[in-house]
Amino acid sequence: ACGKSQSETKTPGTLTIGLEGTYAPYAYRKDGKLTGFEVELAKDTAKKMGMKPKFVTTGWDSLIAGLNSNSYDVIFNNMAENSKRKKQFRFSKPYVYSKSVIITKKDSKIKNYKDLKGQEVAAGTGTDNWNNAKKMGSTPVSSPDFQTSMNMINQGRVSAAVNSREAFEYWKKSHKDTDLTYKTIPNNVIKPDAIAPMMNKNSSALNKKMNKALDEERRDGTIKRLSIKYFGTDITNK
Amino acid sequence: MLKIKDIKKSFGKKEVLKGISTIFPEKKTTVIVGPSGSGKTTLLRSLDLLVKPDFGIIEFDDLKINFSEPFTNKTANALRDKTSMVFQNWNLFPNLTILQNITEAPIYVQKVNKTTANKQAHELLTEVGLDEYADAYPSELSGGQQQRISICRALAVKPEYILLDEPTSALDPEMETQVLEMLERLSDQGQSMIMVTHNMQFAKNAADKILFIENGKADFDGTKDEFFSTSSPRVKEFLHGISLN
Amino acid sequence: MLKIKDIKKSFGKKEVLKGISTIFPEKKTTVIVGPSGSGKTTLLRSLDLLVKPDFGIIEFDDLKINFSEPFTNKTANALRDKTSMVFQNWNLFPNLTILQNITEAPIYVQKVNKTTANKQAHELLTEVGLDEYADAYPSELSGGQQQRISICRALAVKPEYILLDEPTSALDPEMETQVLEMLERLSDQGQSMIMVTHNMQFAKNAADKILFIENGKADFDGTKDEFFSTSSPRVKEFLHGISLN
Amino acid sequence: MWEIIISSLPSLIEAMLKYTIPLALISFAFGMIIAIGVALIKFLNPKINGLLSIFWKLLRLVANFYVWIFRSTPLLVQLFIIFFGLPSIGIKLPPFTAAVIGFSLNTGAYGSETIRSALMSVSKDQWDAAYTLGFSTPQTLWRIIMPQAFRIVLPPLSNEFIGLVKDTSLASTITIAEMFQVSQQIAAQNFQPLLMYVEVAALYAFLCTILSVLQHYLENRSSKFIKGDGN
Amino acid sequence: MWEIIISSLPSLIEAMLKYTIPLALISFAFGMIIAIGVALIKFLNPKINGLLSIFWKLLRLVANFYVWIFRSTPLLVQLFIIFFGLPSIGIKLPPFTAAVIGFSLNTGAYGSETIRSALMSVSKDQWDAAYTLGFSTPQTLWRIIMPQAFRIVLPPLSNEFIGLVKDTSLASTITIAEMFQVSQQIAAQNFQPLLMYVEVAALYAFLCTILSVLQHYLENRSSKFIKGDGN
Ligand SMILES: Nc1ncnc2c1ncn2[C@@H]1O[C@H](COP(=O)(O)OP(=O)(O)OP(=O)(O)O)[C@@H](O)[C@H]1O
Ligand SMILES: Nc1ncnc2c1ncn2[C@@H]1O[C@H](COP(=O)(O)OP(=O)(O)OP(=O)(O)O)[C@@H](O)[C@H]1O
Ligand SMILES: [Mg+2]
Ligand SMILES: [Mg+2]
Repeated sequence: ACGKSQSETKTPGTLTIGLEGTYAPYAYRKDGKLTGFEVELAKDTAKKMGMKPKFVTTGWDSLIAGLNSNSYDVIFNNMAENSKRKKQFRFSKPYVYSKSVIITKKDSKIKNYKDLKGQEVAAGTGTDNWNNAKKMGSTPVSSPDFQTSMNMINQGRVSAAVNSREAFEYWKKSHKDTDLTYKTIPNNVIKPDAIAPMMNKNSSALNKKMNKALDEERRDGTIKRLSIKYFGTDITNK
Repeated sequence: MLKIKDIKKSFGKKEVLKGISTIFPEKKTTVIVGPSGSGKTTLLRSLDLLVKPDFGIIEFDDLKINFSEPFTNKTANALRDKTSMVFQNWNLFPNLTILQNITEAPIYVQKVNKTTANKQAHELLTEVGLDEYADAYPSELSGGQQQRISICRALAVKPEYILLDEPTSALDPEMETQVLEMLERLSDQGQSMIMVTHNMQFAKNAADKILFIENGKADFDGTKDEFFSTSSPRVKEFLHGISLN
Repeated sequence: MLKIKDIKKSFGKKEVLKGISTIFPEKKTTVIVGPSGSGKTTLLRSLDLLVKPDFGIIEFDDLKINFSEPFTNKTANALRDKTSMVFQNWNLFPNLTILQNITEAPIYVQKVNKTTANKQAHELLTEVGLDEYADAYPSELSGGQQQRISICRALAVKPEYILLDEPTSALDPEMETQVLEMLERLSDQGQSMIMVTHNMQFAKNAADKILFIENGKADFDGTKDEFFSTSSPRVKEFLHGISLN
Repeated sequence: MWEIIISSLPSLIEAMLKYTIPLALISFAFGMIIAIGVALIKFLNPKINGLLSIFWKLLRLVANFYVWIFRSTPLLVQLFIIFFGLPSIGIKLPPFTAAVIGFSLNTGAYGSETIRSALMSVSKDQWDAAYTLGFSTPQTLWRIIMPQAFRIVLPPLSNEFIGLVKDTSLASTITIAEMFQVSQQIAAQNFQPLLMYVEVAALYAFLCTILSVLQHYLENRSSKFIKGDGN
Repeated sequence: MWEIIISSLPSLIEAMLKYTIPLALISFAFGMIIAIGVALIKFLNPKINGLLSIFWKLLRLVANFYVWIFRSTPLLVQLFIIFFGLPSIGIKLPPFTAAVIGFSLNTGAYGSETIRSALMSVSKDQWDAAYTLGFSTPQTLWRIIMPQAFRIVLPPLSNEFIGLVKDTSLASTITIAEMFQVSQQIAAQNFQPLLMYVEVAALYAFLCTILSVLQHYLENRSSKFIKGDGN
């Protein structure tokens, strides 16, 4: 954290973007190439900022450590704003609002979030889903990826999973005959998460430029287009 | 009485024993001599079934194994019980104390009760003057001492025949003397022994019978006196070859 | 001429050499004898600085090391160059061929050029009748052959003195004969030798001088004839002890 | 900084006592049973014929395959397949059981090679000496060969155990909240992953060091019969 | 199923060739240099005095500490600290460099113990034989002891190399898209994590098996001088 100028990026003229790349439809690998909603969005944002995009993929566990050590300039990884994170990091303007839902079997006894109390729920270690599951009184059980969470429900290892509705909808497209469904969580229990690029506190100049680019993308419909392309609906607003 | 008939053994394509027949008299000492590689060790090990001959017969009183026919494990074990081997490098069990080395087989194989086994072991140790080492480990003893212990170990299972394969060749001369003296004593006491050795002095002192093996065949088989006075040119040559010693 | 004066050496609290002085005559064979543990090996190894004495002087012509004073590595190496050891277990280098075993030191220590070194090695090998094994590895040779090679290896560095520590005690009698014959030949050719041995026959045949060590002291130091006819009771007892051999 | 470290310590130690240590101990115990079995299958050459000998050959084939597969694939994948994969063929294991099975099989594969080579390194002469006294093969193995092999096998097996302790961190992938996962959970809260990693590393180092000390103690005890030079 | 496997193969193989193999090879090379150095520091007992001997003692202390710390903490944590932790003291390394440093240091720590014990297992007599011929200590080491130690050290070091190949999967935590991470990314799209894991396991097994074959070849070559019984 001893850069020369605050707006300086890791490599001048390049926007280095950190993400996991293991979370469809946000970011994943297809035909050998990294793609997904956040990948395309980050590319476009970089272009609008007049920079070259460069992606760095890393595990969830080290995503934040990588930001601390300036391994990349910004994280586009379905990173939800929350007060704790805001204290340590700087968020740009949100690009989507992600709705957490409770994924269960169709015949599950869990009808709404209240039934979650005391249940075991699959979620990634230390993710928002993890925190949300806790908030609703359930015991989170760590799961390495989305598909595994689904398997865990199917195998009866957990009674539910907390995850983003979009991820589930996307997954359902390739699992049409699934036995799984989701239940929404009222907004007053878990607010829709504002998903935004996250960067270091001292990157205020970079943030300014990024916000400008994000505003532009909102105006010219890029975000909306990508949202529909990857999520099937427009989730760019609250 | 231990007898063998036409024992043959090959390792791979190499025929090491080419049909050896002889008798090992009871309460007597038979010495096997011959040049290096002639098959002495192989023959001796055959008697204890550490090597399984391809052909031939081993007979002990009414026990009999014919190697060209199948035989039961029980027969094999019964035969093996009659003999016990003393090795060139003594091969004590390094993980056991001297006492345990001697009592292990009586206790766990012959099911002698522990007190009796210990008592007998101490007697053997006292006889060879090493009772003070009962609780030591083999590595704490000299080679000569270890070899004497290994003879005690072999005696402890009360075999009819003690087989010895160059028991002193890995010892220095003073140690060798100790061990040879012990063996001569045993021989005098009427213990049946079969011993491979290059030590002609010992053969002269203690042997009753000598078997000279050359190239897998018994070239001479007779008493000690016959052996040292034989006119066989090969035996003469052999005796000359090791005379420097 | 190699001389030692008042050589002392302790291992821990045990004084193994208690002040030994003698002269090792040039072009002669000195045989060191004595009971086991008397310090023979330690004395021999001192001459080659494999053991560093605590006290005393080693002199070779005008080279001189006084162990109670500091001395340079250069002096030590110069002295070490004068001698070369042949070990009881030959200790050939298993990773090198026979030829390489012999040429390694001439080439890499004495910087002899490779062709010359090879030529000389082949000459040595031919002399001991083992030239056909030049490209074999030590493990492919018998003990007696390996010991002969190890003598060639020691000779290859052209030392003034060859030191031998019971060079035949790990060999069986026929192998022993081969090696002893080779050593007698060397002795006849006037190679200076110092040899620890229990083989009295060899001492009788080849020794010029005999040093009898007992308990870290030189109890006898004189010619072979004096030795075998001495009236010293201890020497007589010793000679008797190994007579069985 | 110290505050963070101290406040996180109880949860980490709880996870260590509840999962890390039991997982390592239980898996190692089972792993050794497997390792000895497999080592013996590969080491022994029983004099049997007919159907029995075909059976033995088959057993050896299976043993070879098992060792090969477990040594040449990542442990993480092994755990994953046991936990998430086996249910698809109807075998559903609780996480702890799955972890124990995975770690045991992995340790067993590595350990069997270590044990086999230790058995081979005991001189053939010891077998001869025992046979000539009338010992049976199992008796010789148990009373003579194994005690000697034990001394040889102790250092490498201890290293394997220390490795296992560290590898238990992989149990987090199959939903077990062992020490390492707990440190990640805490890091996700306080955004100090580095600090948490250092802390958990210190705990692992602590555990491993205790084990090393134990190892030395055992080595000294087990080599009591090698007093002189050995020979 | 086969379609998924085949379509994902090119990316996996690319990751293997680009990261997994180079990482393993380079790290092992450096690791061996470190291992030999550290092994010699712990093995040799040079006859020096005064300041030099204090320096040597210090060096040995450092070596011991290094081996201890790297053997008793998880590799993952080591990588993490090197990549994410060192920048806080001003040392910022590119991911590949950091990975190479981490893997090399780890391999070096384990390898040094293996090499040291191999050096110790060469008989003291070989030193005597060399000294009596006038070889210096470095010459003896290089021409006589090391070639013999090599034969002993080959199997355990090969195992360590195979282990390293599998451990490169941890490089994903420090932003390197090696084979294992790529498989996870593909799994995110096709929702077949199990299948992808099996596929990547097969690739590791393939690599490791090739290495084992190589190991046997090397072992046979290097033991050519042990033809008879050895003695
Ligand atoms: N297990 C074995 N495998 C292959 N060949 C063997 C085996 N045991 C012995 N031989 C060979 O059989 C021959 C006879 O060996 P044996 O040990 O019986 O000779 P020996 O008369 O005891 O010789 P020595 O006096 O040197 O001990 C030798 O050529 C030897 O190489
Ligand atoms: N490196 C050593 N450390 C401790 N003690 C030693 C060492 N080398 C020799 N000794 C002891 O010194 C004494 C003399 O040993 P040395 O090997 O010189 O005897 P030796 O006369 O050669 O005996 P042998 O005829 O049995 O070979 C012995 O008591 C021996 O135990
Ligand atoms: Mg023999
Ligand atoms: Mg000696």
